[in-house]
Amino acid sequence: MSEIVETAGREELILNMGPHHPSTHGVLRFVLHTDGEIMRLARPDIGYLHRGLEKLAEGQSYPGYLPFCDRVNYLEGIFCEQAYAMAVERLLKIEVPPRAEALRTITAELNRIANHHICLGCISMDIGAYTPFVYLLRERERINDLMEALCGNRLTYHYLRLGGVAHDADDAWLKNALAFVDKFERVIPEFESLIGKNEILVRRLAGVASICGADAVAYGLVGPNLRASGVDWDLRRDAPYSFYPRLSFEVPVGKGERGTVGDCYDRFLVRVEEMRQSCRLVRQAIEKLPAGDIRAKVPRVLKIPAGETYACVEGARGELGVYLVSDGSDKPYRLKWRTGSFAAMSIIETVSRGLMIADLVALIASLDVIAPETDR
Amino acid sequence: MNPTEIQERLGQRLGASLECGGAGADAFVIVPAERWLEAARALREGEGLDFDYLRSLTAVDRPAEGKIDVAAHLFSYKRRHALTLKTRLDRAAPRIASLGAVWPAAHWHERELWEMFGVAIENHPDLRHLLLPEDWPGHPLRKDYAMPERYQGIPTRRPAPLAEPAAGTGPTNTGPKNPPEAP
Amino acid sequence: MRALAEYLAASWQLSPLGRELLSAGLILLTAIVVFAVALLIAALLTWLERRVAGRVQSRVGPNRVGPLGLLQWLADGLKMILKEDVVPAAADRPLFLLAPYPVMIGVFAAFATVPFSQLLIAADLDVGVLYLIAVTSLVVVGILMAGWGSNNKWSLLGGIRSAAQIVAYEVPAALALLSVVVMAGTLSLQSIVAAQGGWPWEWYLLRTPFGFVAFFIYFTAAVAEGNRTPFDLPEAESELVAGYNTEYSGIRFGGFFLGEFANIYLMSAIASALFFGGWQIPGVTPAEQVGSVWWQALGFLVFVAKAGVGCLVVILLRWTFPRLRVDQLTALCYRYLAPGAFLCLVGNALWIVLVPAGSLFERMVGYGMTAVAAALGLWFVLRMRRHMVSTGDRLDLDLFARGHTRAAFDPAWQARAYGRFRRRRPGEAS
Amino acid sequence: MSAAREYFAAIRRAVFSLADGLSVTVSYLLRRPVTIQYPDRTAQPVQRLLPERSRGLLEVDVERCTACGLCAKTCPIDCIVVETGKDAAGARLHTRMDVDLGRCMFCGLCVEACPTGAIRHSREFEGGMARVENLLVRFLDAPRPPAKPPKKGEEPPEKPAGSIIRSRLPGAFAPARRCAGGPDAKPGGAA
Repeated sequence: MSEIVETAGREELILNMGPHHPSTHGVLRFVLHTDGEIMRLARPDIGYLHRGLEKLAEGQSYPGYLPFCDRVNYLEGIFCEQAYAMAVERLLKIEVPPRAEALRTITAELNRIANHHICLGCISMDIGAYTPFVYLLRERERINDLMEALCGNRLTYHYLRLGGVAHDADDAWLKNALAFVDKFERVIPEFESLIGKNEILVRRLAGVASICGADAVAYGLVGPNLRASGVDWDLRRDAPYSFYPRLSFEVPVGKGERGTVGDCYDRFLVRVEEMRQSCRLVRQAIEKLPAGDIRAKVPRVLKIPAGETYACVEGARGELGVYLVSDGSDKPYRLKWRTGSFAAMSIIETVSRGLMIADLVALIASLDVIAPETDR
Repeated sequence: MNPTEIQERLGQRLGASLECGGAGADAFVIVPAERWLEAARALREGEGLDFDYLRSLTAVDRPAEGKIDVAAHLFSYKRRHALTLKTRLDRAAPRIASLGAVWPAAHWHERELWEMFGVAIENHPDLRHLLLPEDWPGHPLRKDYAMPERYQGIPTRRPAPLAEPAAGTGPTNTGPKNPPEAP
Repeated sequence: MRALAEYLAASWQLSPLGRELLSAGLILLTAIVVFAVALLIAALLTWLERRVAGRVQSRVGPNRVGPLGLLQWLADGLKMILKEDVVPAAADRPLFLLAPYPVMIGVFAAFATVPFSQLLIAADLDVGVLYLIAVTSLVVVGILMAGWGSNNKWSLLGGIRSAAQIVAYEVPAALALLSVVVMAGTLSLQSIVAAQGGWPWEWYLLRTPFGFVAFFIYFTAAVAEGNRTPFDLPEAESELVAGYNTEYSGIRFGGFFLGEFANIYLMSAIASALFFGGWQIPGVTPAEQVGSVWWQALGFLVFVAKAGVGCLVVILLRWTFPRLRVDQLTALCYRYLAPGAFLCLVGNALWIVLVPAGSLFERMVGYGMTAVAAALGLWFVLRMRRHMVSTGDRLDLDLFARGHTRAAFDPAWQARAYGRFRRRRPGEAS
Repeated sequence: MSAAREYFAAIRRAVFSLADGLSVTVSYLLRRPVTIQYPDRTAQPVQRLLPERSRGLLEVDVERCTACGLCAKTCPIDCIVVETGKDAAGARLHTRMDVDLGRCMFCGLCVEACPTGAIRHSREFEGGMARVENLLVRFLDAPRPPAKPPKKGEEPPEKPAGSIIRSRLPGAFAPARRCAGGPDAKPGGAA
């Protein structure tokens, strides 16, 4: 117990949580200063999964960087691909055929559901319930199967191409996707019975680690985390792109149902509701799937006119942006990933003061931070 | 507000004519480095501007011009408009004021900026390495960065068996069993 | 046991020293048998836990070692024995090495008073219930030793959590047990079982509303004392890595592990004896049981089945619930369980005074409570049915099903292999 | 009064929500598990359970390869090497066709680039090796003249998918396993 340090007449215990700890998803470290179970300071230490994806882009051709996008965040490959593809397409001024846009939307929404499976599963697992995680993984497996049948891979999809998508979906696949959505919509109530309305879960999450709307905006929180804090903002609705203008859906916002607005339970509920909305979106997109090409004409060796752009999509963790600078050559001059986890990670130090160790675990899980996306 | 109006209003507040460009969501304004913080404050608090959200803060290294361009992507939830605030720093001694007081989100971005580009951040409360180990040499996102061959005695590159020349003729299958089984 | 010793001594005409030796030997033998039985039960429970967990999670569970994976525990045990028993360099060595023993002693010693059947009990102590409460408290000493001795901060936090938890939950557990003791007027477990009957309305669980509540309070508190989910804070995996047993490996970890599982059976057995009529067979009085080996065997089976259902519930709890936070844990105890248990104790005491034994009113309450319990059970079954219907799953009573098989994607895939690898031009249908 | 009401409401909520959760898990005791017991208790070899597009280990049919090198050029991480030389008569020779599967990230760009379908993904995925260097697969045993681009309708017969990589990575794949499916237990082979 050599590391009990005395600061201002108060004893603090310094705890190292991670880089390998059951509730640090991915490799991630927190330095905790605690007074018994109560935290005085929790300082995230990131970078264990830094792979230099921004630097790598500078040595890749434009189409050749697409497979790397899946690796930015292995849980939302389609979104990363889409953000990058949108940036390139905007600089190239290519129109993506509507069928390709619809397919991008379908896969993206399936991807969002799969991502929320992991997030919700991790929340329940981190507060001690293991079974919901397994149920969600089971459902996620069906999505993985669908994605594998369409894209060829289960996780690192590499489905998008510049100017379109790689493969067309046949009727059998679309039918399978609809069947999944039908089935999954019936599993959500069961999930809620099992864990979502469970009094222990509610007590563990409600009122814990609330982030007010102003803080969420100031720290750049995005996506479900931002919406849970009561800020009604969704790029799919408010800055429409791709196929979304033709689809109707609702944007869930945190209401502080059992605690305060922006607490962990709100973040939980917002994600559950988003899965429902994603099911709606998938169904609509399949119904409205236009016929036609799946890829615009793109030259084989791509040279992009000099310029720069910032393209963003509403990923599963919110705004996922790509800042792309081109110098007219066939390689990106500079590429920057703006990811949701990065912002979420940076707010943890502020929010975690005064929480208990068990609450920190719930906070990390409910912010849905993913180490590879933070570190890139 | 459309980009031109924003650019005009910012120019008025700073009392200078600014270099502007871009269109739509990619509109940008270039301010002098010493007025960086002032411009940020004006954008955050200026009437009708209300840029409350710092999307990202990053830099582009341009060794040919001897400059490092810093770009802050801003957005306003209230007014629903976007702007990229830019400045050009001297590549030899880049220095810039911290925006942490305007947008707390800037703290981490600036730590990354500092370690990746070597841009010194003034008045940053906690300027430590973010992604790299504390003793990592160099600034990796600069264009002239060369990866060290070793870090603390550990090679930074993996063996590349492809670099070896073709092993002549004959079956060269290398399975876990040695000698290899006949196919 | 004493009777047996005296009978043998008399028939073998032993000297006083011989009598002492015989009696000591018998005690030792009993201790070994009790220990072995407890170990076997704990080991089989690990199998049950893993199979149930598997099935609950749409998995299969262990199924490779032995039929249905029944010998998995043996393989695991062997593995644990063969593994290195690591002692951290900075640990408090004696404390660290000794810590598993109080845990095991605390649990296994309690097995001495478990009434498996009318005659099958190692020691029917006059102070049985008190003995149980006392000896199981030893567990906390072991866990504290492990937490402190490991010289690991996660372990320390786990140990301290455990101490707070077990000490707190002793109160409602003891009070809930005492509310039964008040009804029975004895502390001996055999006498408490004998005072009940075979039919549900003769159990202490359903005889009074207070007994019903007391059972749930006892069960909750016992789960908490056994450090099981939702009260597994001392070893909360996602928070404290593995809590007090973070640094343990090999057979010393096995000690904690077996202690935990033996404890599950123990608490279920106690609940079964005190609230569910123990080995009582419906329609057969204890006096009729004495003479017959068959009734004895059936009584044993009844007891084991009741305790087994209890174990199953404890296991299911673990695979259903999240865990509480430290402050919520103590709040639950002191705000809800302890006052509730106290009210049950007082309520049962008043019941004894106010309601004459064997009166019509008492019987009617028994029947009524049984009906209420059956209604609750029915509600539960209907909920289950609703969940199954809503997700479109089918009832599958093959409890040992080996999982799913999936059909091949497309048997004729090879015929089309070339087409799919051909390069496609933009817009070309795939 | 309201505090007392809240006290009992909390108990009621807790009891019923927990019982409801328990009813879900108990009901799963009576449903069939979804597990597929990989690898030996599947109805068919696992490779067949994968969809057509599944991107498994790369394999190169050198009899179709024109040695154009497009795959190597497209590969984002340079895990393919194609080399050509000249024979004594000055004709073009295909001298090297190596793929480092230890590096490959299964993106499929090379497959898309290949004009003749010589490089392709198999559905094999069990390429476990003791050393990562052993995953360097050399598809060319000896220099050979590269294939001519096929005319339409005259494409050479295709080798069964997976057969090339299986012969090139001996020992990496487990021997024929017991599959519940029965006779066709030889996974991935020519059926």
